Amino acid sequence: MNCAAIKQKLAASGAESVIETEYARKGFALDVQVAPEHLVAAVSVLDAEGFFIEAVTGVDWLGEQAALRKETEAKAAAEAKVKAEAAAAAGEEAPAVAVHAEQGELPEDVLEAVYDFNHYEYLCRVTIRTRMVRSKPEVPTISQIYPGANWHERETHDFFGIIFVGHPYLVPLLLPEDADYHPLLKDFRP
Amino acid sequence: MIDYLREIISGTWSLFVGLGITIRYFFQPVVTVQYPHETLPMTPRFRGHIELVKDEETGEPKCIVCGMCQKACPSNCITVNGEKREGVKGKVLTEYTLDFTKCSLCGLCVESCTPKAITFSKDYNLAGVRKEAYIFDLKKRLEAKN
Amino acid sequence: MSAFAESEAKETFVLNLGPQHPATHGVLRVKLTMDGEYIVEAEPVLGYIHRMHEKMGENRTWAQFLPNTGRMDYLHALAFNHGYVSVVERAAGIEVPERAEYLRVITSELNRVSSHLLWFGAFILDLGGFSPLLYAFDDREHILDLLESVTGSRLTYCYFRFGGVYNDIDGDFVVGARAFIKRLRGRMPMYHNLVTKNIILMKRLREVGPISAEMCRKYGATGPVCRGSGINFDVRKHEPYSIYPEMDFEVPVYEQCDSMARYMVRMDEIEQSLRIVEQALDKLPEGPVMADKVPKIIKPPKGDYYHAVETARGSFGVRVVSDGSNTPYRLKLRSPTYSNLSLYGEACQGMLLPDALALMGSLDLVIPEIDR
Amino acid sequence: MYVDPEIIRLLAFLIGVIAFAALNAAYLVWLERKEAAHIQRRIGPKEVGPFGLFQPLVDGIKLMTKQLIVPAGVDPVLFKIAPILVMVPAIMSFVTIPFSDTLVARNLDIGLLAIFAFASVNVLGLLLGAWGSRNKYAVISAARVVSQNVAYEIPMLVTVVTLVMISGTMNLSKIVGLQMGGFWHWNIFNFSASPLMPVAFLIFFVCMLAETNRAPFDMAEAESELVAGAFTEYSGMGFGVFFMGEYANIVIGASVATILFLGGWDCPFGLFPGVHWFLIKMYFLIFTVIWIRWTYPRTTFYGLLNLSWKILIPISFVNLILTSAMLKVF
Repeated sequence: MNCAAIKQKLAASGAESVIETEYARKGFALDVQVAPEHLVAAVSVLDAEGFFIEAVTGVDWLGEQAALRKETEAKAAAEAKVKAEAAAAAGEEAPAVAVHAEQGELPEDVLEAVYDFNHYEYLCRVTIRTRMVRSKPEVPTISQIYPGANWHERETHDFFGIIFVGHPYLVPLLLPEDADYHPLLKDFRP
Repeated sequence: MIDYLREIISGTWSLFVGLGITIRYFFQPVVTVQYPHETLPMTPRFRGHIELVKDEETGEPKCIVCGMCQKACPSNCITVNGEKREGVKGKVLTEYTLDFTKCSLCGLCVESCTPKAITFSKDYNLAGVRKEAYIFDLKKRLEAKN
Repeated sequence: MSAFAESEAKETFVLNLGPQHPATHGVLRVKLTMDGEYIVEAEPVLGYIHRMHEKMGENRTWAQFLPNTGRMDYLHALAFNHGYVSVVERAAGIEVPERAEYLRVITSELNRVSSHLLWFGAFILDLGGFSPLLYAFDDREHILDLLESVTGSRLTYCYFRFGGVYNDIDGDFVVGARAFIKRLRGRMPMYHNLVTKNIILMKRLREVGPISAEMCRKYGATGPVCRGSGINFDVRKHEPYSIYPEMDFEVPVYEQCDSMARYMVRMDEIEQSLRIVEQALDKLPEGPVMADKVPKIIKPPKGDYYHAVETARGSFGVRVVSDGSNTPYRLKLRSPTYSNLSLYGEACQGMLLPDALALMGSLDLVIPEIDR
Repeated sequence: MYVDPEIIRLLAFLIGVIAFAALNAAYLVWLERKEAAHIQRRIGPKEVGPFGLFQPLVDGIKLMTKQLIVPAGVDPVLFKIAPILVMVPAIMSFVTIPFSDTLVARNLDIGLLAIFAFASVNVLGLLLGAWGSRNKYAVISAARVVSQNVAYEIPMLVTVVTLVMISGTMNLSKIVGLQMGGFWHWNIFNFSASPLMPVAFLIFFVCMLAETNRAPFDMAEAESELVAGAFTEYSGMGFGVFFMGEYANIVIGASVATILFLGGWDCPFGLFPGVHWFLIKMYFLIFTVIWIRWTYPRTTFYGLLNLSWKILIPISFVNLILTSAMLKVF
């Protein structure tokens, strides 16, 4: 069994994308993007292959969409500028390409849950990412597959407010029992 | 039955071996140091709280008020202030305070200091009853030392 | 039998073990539901010294987080240093001079020995034997002196830097380290005679606290806990980092799955660590201990990076997400004991209180590292 | 007014015995600390007086001046009576112990029986104290104490019965009297009665450790499991009296072992028998008790019950049968 075979199995389980990364550069071998509804299937594949769970965590991508839009706008503006310059150089009237900002509502920013798995026998660290919108951060729990995920999910819930649907005991673990804040969210202000 | 007896005998023997070891140590000299009465030498790299270094020629602090230590400090416990004075190149140090209540003695400030104007002291017997006693005015300390 | 079982299941009571209890070595609380002295259910309650290191990391520059790493696992601080600097070096593409890597391995292996010695003493203390603790402290003190002469501190080291180490060693350290290796090798038979072969200890640890290999996998247990269950997993061999591939050492693995197996793994690891230190001292190359081209302000390129190291308690992994700025965007610290402790609730079901405490001791808990 | 000199003698002895017990308790703490320290290559108490010799006095003053806290929810009567119930029987036992052929308060014909009768009350004290504390750790500890003592009195008494058969008396002075004249007359080396006598001594010694709740059988107090076990809720002199009771029990255990097996006040070489030999042997045994405590880890209580029922009781019965057979034959 090697990483390539795992990659195929994961792709077959409904993962959105499975990228083989450069281990020496990144520190993990497979970068898997999964929709929340396919998470359990992907994790079951790893469980069947004998992987152990290393960690579950989250990343808050607040402001990512705005940054992305800015980037595309900058790109579009740059392109337009290049075109205009080319046209000017050719002595033509600049084409009336108005660089207008997309006025549409920004898509909502996402929270990302990151699962790290590793194998005791061979080197293949698999990182599974699943994204959910910030207003409804729900992913299914994997604690029925890996009991060890129980605490990791509780911790992630503490820090990010991600709700692991079906988790048996989703109360704060590291934070006080009555904590209703999620400190690792980027818009958290103490 | 044989195993039973063997276990009893080997078990009892292991207990006597243990007693032999402890009684040997009983008669060996002690290894502890009676701290307030005697002390061990400090290692030269001991990281105490920081101290200003004075320039041997002028007797003034070597500090050039670049503020690197202040920026390097993870817990923001250093405050450096200086002013321009006529006839002197660069800035002159007017204030150097270390809030030792926050300091974690990591030494990043000493490393970041290009003119090597701060160093670690060897003070470790620090005790006090008030928090304010640990907001050190290092400039004053240096002057007091002179 | 059945009538007895029925009547006994009813009367249970809750025993709060901790947050202040002699056996929990810090502020861990375990809520035990007990039936007499049998444990029906155990629920560890964490977070009494939670300091949110991950948030602190997001508010500091990459270099400013360095002192924090030594304050998570205060017993094997250098390995945590190592994990963090390695991941940042990997992210920023910093080459480390060979001598610096040797120094990192030497110091962090010595630190591993000191951690195991302290664990040994504390574990026997949990089992009620007091003197081995102080014998172990006697040896450990020598390591602390050695490491203090290099790093300047005795416990919460902050010695590694991006691109090298903070200070070079001197001749005295080499001589001292060799003398210490000789000394500890001479002391190990004493430990085994006094403790390992003691019939009382054997009776308390053999076949007590079984943790199966499957359970280790499901809970993500690493380090001596999984090696005591017959799993040959050591990050130093599994995904070699630093100069470990050049070192000749073995990974002790025991198949018995009981507390004794975990005890033996750690005792054997002391010897293996001494071997590594010895070889590294022999091969120690000359050269700088700090890379030349380390930028003052580190800005790793965008992306996320992972690096795992083997600490005295298992695999410590750091995941950093960089957005290209001078502070980490996200810093995830995967501490080994957190996973190791999470299996405690299942492992000690149906055990007697003294055995459950022996099991807890054999997991080698360091609470600040669990709570982070 | 006529006063029976016997009463004055008894009163003097009583005061002497109480002083002896208290002094012993105080200085055994000092000995324990000093011995533990040197085993661990430390110095131990050294600041108060030469070699820290006044440390027990200072400790005593500290304990006495501390407030006696009776926590809310405890049974006040049981809570207060328990330390006394541990201390008094220990002192009572001293009455019948012969320190030399003349130094004995009351030479009872059933002295041995009296000592074991008093020793059993000690358990009751611990049990009541633990129960009265209304503390979960203490209650677990109480259960352990009882099961431990039930298990250990059997091999101990069987061993003692063996000795009574050999001596033919329960009078402690007479038992010692039969062993006079050098160490080859002592019961521990009495191979003509039974070849297992040294083993019997070991059994008696182990049972004595268990009876007095000393390590490695200190399950009742197991500080890494039960915090302080039965004493968790006690403070000040309540705790102090418990402690004195414990040490007094150790002194009695060592004395009885000396009398039964090591020939009491007899000199090993048949020269100058007297109270000094008794004290030397007794303190050597106490030294060993402390030495053992600082060497071994603690057993679990099921390990202890296994040891008792599977090893000590069978061997002590074998010894009993062997002795009776040998007595019958020879």
